[in-house]
Amino acid sequence: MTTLNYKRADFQSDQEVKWCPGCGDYTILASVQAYMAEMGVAREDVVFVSGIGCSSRFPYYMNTYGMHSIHGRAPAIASGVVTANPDLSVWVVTGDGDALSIGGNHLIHALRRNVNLKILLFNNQIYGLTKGQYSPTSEVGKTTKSTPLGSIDHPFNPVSLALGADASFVARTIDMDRKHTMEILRRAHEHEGTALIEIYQNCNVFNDKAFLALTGKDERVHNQIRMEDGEPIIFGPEGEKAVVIESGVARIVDTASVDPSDIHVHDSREVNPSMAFALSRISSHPDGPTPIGIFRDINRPVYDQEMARQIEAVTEKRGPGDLQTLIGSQGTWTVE
Amino acid sequence: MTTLNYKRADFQSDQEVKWCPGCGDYTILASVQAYMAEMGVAREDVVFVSGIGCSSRFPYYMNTYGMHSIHGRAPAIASGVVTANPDLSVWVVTGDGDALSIGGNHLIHALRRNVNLKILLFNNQIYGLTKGQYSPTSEVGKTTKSTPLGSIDHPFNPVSLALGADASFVARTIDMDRKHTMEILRRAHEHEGTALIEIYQNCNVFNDKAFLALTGKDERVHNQIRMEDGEPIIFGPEGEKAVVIESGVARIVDTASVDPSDIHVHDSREVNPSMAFALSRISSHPDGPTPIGIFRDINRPVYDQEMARQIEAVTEKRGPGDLQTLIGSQGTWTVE
Amino acid sequence: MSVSEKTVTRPANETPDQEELDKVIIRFVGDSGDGMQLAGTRFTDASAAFGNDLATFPSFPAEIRAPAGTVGGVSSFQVQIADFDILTPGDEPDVLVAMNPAGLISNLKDVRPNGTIVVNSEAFIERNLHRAGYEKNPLEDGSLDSYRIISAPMETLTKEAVKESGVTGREVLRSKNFFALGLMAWLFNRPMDPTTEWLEKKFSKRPDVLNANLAALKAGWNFGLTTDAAPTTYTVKPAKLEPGTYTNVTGNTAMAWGAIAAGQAAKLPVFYGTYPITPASDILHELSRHKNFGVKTFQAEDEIGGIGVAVGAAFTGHLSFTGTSGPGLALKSETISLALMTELPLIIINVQRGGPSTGLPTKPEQADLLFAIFGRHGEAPMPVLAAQSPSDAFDITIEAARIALKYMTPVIVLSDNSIATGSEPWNLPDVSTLPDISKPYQMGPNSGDEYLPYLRDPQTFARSWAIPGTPGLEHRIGGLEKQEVTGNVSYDPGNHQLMIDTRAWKIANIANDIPPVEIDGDPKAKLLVLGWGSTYGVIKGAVRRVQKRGLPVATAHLRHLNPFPANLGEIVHSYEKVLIPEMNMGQLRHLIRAEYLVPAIGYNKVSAEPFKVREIENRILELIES
Amino acid sequence: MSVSEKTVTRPANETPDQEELDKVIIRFVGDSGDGMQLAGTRFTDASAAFGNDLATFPSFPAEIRAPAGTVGGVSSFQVQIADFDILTPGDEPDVLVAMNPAGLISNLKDVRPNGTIVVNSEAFIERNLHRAGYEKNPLEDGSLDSYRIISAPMETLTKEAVKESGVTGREVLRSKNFFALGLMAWLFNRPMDPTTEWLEKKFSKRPDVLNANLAALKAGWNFGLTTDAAPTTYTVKPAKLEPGTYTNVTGNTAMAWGAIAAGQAAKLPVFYGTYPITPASDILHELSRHKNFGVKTFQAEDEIGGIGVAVGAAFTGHLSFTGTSGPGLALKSETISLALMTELPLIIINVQRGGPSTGLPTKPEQADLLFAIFGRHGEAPMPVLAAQSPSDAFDITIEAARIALKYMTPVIVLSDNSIATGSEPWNLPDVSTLPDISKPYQMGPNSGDEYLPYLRDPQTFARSWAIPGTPGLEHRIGGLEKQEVTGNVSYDPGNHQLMIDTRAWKIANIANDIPPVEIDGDPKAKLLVLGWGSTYGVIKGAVRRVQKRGLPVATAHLRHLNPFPANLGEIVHSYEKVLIPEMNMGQLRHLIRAEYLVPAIGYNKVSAEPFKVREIENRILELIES
Ligand SMILES: Cc1ncc(C[n+]2csc(CCOP(=O)(O)OP(=O)(O)O)c2C)c(N)n1
Ligand SMILES: Cc1ncc(C[n+]2csc(CCOP(=O)(O)OP(=O)(O)O)c2C)c(N)n1
Ligand code: SF4
Ligand code: SF4
Ligand SMILES: [Mg+2]
Ligand SMILES: [Mg+2]
Repeated sequence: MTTLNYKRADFQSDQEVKWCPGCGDYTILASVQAYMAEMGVAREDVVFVSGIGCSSRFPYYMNTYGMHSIHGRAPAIASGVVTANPDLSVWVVTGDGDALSIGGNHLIHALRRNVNLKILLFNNQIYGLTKGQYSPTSEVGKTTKSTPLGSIDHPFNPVSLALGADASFVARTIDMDRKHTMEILRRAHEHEGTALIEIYQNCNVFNDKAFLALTGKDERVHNQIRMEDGEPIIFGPEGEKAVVIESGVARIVDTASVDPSDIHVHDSREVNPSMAFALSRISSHPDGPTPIGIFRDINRPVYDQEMARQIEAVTEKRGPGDLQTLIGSQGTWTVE
Repeated sequence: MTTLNYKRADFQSDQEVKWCPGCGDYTILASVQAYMAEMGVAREDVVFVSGIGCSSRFPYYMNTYGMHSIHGRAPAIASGVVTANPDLSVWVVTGDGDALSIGGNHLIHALRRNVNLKILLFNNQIYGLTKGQYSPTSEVGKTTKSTPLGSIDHPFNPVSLALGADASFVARTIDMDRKHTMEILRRAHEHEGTALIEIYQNCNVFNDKAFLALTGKDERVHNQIRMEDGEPIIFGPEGEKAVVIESGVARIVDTASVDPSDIHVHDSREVNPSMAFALSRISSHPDGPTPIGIFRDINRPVYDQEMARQIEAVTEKRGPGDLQTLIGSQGTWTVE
Repeated sequence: MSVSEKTVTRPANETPDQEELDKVIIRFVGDSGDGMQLAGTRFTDASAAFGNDLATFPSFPAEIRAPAGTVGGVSSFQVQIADFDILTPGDEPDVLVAMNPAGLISNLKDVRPNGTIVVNSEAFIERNLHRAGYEKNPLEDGSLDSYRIISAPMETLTKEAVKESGVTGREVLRSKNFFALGLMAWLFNRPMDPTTEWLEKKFSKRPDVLNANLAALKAGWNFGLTTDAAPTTYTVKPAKLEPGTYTNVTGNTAMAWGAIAAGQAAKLPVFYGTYPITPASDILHELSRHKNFGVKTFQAEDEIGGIGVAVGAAFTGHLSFTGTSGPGLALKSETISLALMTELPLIIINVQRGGPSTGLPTKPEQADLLFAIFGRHGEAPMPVLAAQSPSDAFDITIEAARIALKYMTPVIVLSDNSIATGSEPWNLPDVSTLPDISKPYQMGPNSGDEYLPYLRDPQTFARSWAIPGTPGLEHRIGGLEKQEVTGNVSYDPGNHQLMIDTRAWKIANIANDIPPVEIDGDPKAKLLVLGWGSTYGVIKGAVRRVQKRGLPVATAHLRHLNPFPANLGEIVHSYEKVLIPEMNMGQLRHLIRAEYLVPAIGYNKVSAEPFKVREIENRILELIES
Repeated sequence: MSVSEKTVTRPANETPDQEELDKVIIRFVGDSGDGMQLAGTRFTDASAAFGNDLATFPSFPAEIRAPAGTVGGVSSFQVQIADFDILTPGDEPDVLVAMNPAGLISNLKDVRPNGTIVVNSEAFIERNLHRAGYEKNPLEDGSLDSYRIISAPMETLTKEAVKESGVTGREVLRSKNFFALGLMAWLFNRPMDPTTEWLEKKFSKRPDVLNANLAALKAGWNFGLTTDAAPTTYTVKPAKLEPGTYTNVTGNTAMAWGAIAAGQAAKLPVFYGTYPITPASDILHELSRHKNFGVKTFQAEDEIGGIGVAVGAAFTGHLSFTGTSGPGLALKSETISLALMTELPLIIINVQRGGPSTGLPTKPEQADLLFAIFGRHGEAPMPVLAAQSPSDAFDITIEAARIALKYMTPVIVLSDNSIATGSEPWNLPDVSTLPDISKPYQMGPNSGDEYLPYLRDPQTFARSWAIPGTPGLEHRIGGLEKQEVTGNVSYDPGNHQLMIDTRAWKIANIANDIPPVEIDGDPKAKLLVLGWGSTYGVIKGAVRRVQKRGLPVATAHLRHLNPFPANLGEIVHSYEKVLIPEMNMGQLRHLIRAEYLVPAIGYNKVSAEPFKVREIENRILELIES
């Protein structure tokens, strides 16, 4: 590969960006384009696949290969892309409805197989494109167009769900925090296998301020629990809160009330997902202290690579297939 | 309700049971029929809904209401049944392919919503009805008709997946153990909300002895980790093995090597699912020590009941709807 | 200024007075954020309250909010009001209200020659002109000379007007649409009360916004009055409609109400299982507001789940519906087939939109007809009905429920985006006269002391409906081929043929239980124009115009597409020519050709826009003359 | 005993010698566990090796293993062998090999008058008779008097024979089928070598099982020889087939090989994304065995995932397939539409089975034709092809790939259960003569220095195929309506109509690029029998019989169902009558009527069984005579 000398603009397509003014999607787009310039992958080797939703418009704005597919199917289509060519850098952009409602099955199967996909889940806790119905991440009691009396559906915790599906990489970030987003994108890219990144994204038209606890000037220092590998998990303006894990359950405590050595030291590389799962349960809704960062990042065999390897191995063993031999392989007779 | 005086035979339909001789499904059928006789629900209030697969033939053999539906859709259809009539006792019978492959999405959404369904997942780690392809619970490397070189798909751990989806009740039992099966059925019935029971089921034709470690005369005492509420988790012929949970991770240790108070005392009623999740990770494949019993059994609002309650509340508030008023509600004018 | 067919010759600068028109077509256009849908709806409701007949056609972009000022972001609302019974929102606007250059440039081509254009002059600034694609300012370069222009600095005037209301910042200019509405109300002598009342109700909790909107509305009216904006104002008298109480209703709302009404007519609780999709979502929204009718709405994880829960509810004795649009119908196909095999009553609503694939989600099209009829594997015939107008969506839904229950079958009902979002005045029925469409549950054995789930009614071939909870009738159904009578699984070859024939006969026989097609016009005319669905209004309008000229044309419109009404064959054979206009490439025509071997002629348009009356009129004339 | 058309009159008890037959139909029946498919396949392969022409029809229950001894659990395998070019597995067996009473009772009705019945006498015990539904033992009550019975205590004799082999317990009786096979080999003078060789290869790692089977095989032969089981044995001479190297192939295998061959012909890697479903799963099984051809198989989570990964692979430059059966096709509908809109090459294989819903999963039917053609929302035309025989499944797959690539479109290929699991001898092609069907990827800009994804080839209207990894051609596609040339999203009305027309034209134009329909028979005959799919053999057989009588009938068979070959209209108009036999309720007939306004006559059978030659022959005679 020649040295790649990209600028962010190299990843901007010629299409006008069509989200509502103020939408969190703009910031994420900027972060992704900026990261792509740094990623070190040739633009032609990058593919963005999306489903349907506001967020799923994303590929149109990336000057890479891309497909704006159909609702919920992006993880499957993208699995086909990267299985066909494991050298590509394949990214999925999806929404909370697209990924977790109609596309839930493809998502959990991609995670389990560990196909080399980077999945950006724009979670705005609402259906944007269809103008404001509740989604599988909307809180119970939410009043929306389809739930005028309040929703009775218990929401998913996307991180827990992904860990339950044995995801090898799961992280969470916030649209407004471009630096953190780019850092997570980098780690996801470096990870081999499926990476799920939940991005809290503000839909200012249908679900404004859903993430205020994490983005508000005053609120965020109280509620963002930053997880950094090798660091004890401490948060709050003066670090006055900490996370401990006791008999399997993660809890928030006053830092002062515990022995510093009891504070949980984060390790996203831990192979057993139980710790990551426990951390994911600290918050099932981002209206209070909520972990941000990488929950899990472990290595296990990658589906598309395994498939290529299997083909290579058997071809080495048996030699490349010969079609004439194949069609005669079940026994033949000759008529003269 | 009048006193119900059922015998097992009352739950046997007039249809000839058509599984392969020796199939684990027979035993499960017997356990379920026996439990139904004890359950204390009138037969006409019981509904069995299944998808497609060997296991999904189940409803034909139950002398209750039933639907043998289509592949993967039983959780959705059953959700409709019980939402329409929350007084029914609705059971889903499904296989590892039916529930976790094609039906994965309906399953996780039923679990999240906590619809009042009792889901019996017959996990034989294979596609039986279609004659032996690997399933989402088959082990990596498995040679089947569709994976002659061995499967490269990492399997689901169904219990972890269910916990990731916020299931309120998750248990595991074994086809051959009728007593345990019936006990779990009882607990599932008593539970309000979705109950997922994974039943290890031997397919003696396409995947014989997959659960030998748990069912073999010699093997089972070594490998069955029985979880009982309020009891420390100890197993092995002489109780020489125990389970501890350390910084979030459950591990098997020699009983003698730990302080008895460090041995994990099981509590399926713990609201935070992290402990249950940790236990589910002790074994992701039943070829060694594997937890059996109830992982989680907690209360949270039940979808179908909430729906009924919402209707009741609004009807109380606004009075029963009047159609003539409704169609005139957007403003009218009169032509004479 | 020219509205309707009349031409006004009165010189300018005289004190405006009122002229009477028989009809007028007005189109409001602007950015998605400009509130044009609202202005249009309010104008419509005021006209409805005034007693006009009317029809509307809203149109908006697929994006939530495309970039301001671009053609892609233009939202429009067209309404025709008349003093007689009209059928369509009209072909060419007499008046175009354009809030910005993008709205003007993209809509000008539709305006009738010498029409009126009302503009917000302050939007015609460099940046907006550029975004819209204008090189020069059309208000200044003479390119609009053949139109009558009413130009108002709406932003300044709105700002001024709302100063006292209490709104600030961005909210100030939000009232601009009410300024435009006020101006139009003046021009057409609309009553102000309905709008004022609506505003008072809507913004009872936001007095500042209420006051701002009222002030802007007033200012618009006053601007017309004080600036002599036009030489004359117009009135369109109330229409001589059938006596009755009317409301203005969209197809989606009418369908939701139809479902509720069907539940009452069947004495059954209503269940609606669905997944949101444009343009069907509003049916869900409307139904979920009426839980006090005992309606259960279930927003499922996807369309398959949506129909899955609906099948479960149907099995459990509910009057069960599922609703979607094209891509969702595709996903439901397999489960529809299950409902068919298990012979459960289920109504599948499909609000058609532009296809294929994601297509044009907010545009009308009639291209799912063959899919509705043939869109299942195996021999799987099913009734298919189609609404012909917004208010007919109410009736057709009840009719679908009647058939579903009486024949124990899933039924597909087709609507489309223009019915779903368009509106028309609806003469409200007296609901106490709704037909009884109930299908009693089976309560006991139907053969000695046995219950046989597939024993059929000898007339209708319908099976009985025994629901869970009924003692003694426990039974199992499923998707494998069923043995006749018992419903057990059967692999017997003869039984399969019997069941295939039975299911086919059951559906075909419905032809004898639906109204015959009615012909509007001379049964001996040369040409029959045959239609279905939302083209009803344009076809009827075109045929009327041609009939007025005394030319030999008749029309018939199908609401039952499968089976066809029993007399249809006779009818299509009795005309020299049959013309079938459709917003697809000839789907009904295909069916008519296959069924009756009649060389029907197609007139097809799949351009994301409904037909214009004139287009069909011209085609009719061509065919009559040739 | 009577086999073929000849009658044998030689008295019993004479030393048997050989009689020559031109053809014979044999059906093996028994419990699912009795190994009848294996016995049938071995008999077939030995006959193939011997040089007969042949055709097979396996049939098995939907249950993995229904309860032993019941009619529901009967598995059967029918083979016709002949010394001339035959086309079908035959109507009525000359010989029925029945391993148990259930097999006998359910198959006897098909056996030709005076046919031969070979039974395992030891299976005719009380319990089995009862399970099968016999009141008395048919071997004893005289009810079989009109047949020639060959009765052998197969269990005792098998046990005896395998004593030395080393197998024990349950495995002992497993060799019973080889006893039956040996007996049939004796009766029909089949060569033993092919079977012996097959066994040696198959059981190289289980010498005990190998020996047991060899011993049982031998014992069967010897039983015939030593007990004088029949007065004569028979030979069916090698057929005078086209010279060449032959193999016996099932449709599923041929289709898998066809996919591999298409990959080579297109110089592209092959991708198969699917989800198991009867009767299509064997295509997956076969393809997954040949990864050394670079074939990627992906067993997805469901059918939507299966086609999803295939669409992804097509975008990435693979020759991409997805395969399924009816219910799976229903689930794929939405994604097929995406492939159509993105104009990607993709081959969708649909192996039809009995419907609707789960239907009869192991039975043949042709009822998905209209679904294949119309089964998508919106105007979504697509090529539809159909294999006409097991070996044609190879060719049709390559043809589908050719069309998919050349026209950049998804293509549906229909097969059905009888093609998929049935077999016939196949004259192996020289693969070096396969056509070049390659579609080169786009490697650089196609308009100045720009790449325009929807710029079309002026001849085919196909767009170009630029795959990820190609520098400078980065572009985005999707399911929203595309702007012509650029492929950008477009909501423009005129553009939508243009794209609808373009997509329709692209597909319609393929009519000029496919072989014209060929007529077998007199172009001036009174009656044309028109068919498609797996009825090829029976129709041809029936027409030949009628032609032999000198009656005016011709036949044509369609492999291209959409678009139809260009000359089809002319052809169907040139006959007085057109008869269309189909294993559905008249789906091709519907299309022919709609397209050509020809009053084609249907002959329809949807009874989970293929047509018999005789049935079609009779219908032809009726129509010629009337
Ligand atoms: C098969 C199908 N069903 C439904 C829809 C309608 N639809 C489009 S996007 C969407 C949900 C969007 O929500 P989300 O995925 O959260 O994306 P957002 O718009 O919030 O970014 C729905 C229901 C569709 N396009 N296709
Ligand atoms: C839509 C659809 N796809 C595929 C199939 C074929 N099919 C039937 S059962 C089955 C899997 C069965 O496996 P599992 O659910 O594990 O049940 P088991 O037979 O092992 O009890 C499949 C793939 C089908 N019937 N319908
Ligand atoms: S609706 Fe919400 S998510 Fe969609 S573009 Fe607008 S602000 Fe963004
Ligand atoms: S195939 Fe396996 S799961 Fe199915 S009936 Fe037979 S033994 Fe049971
Ligand atoms: Mg969202
Ligand atoms: Mg299974």
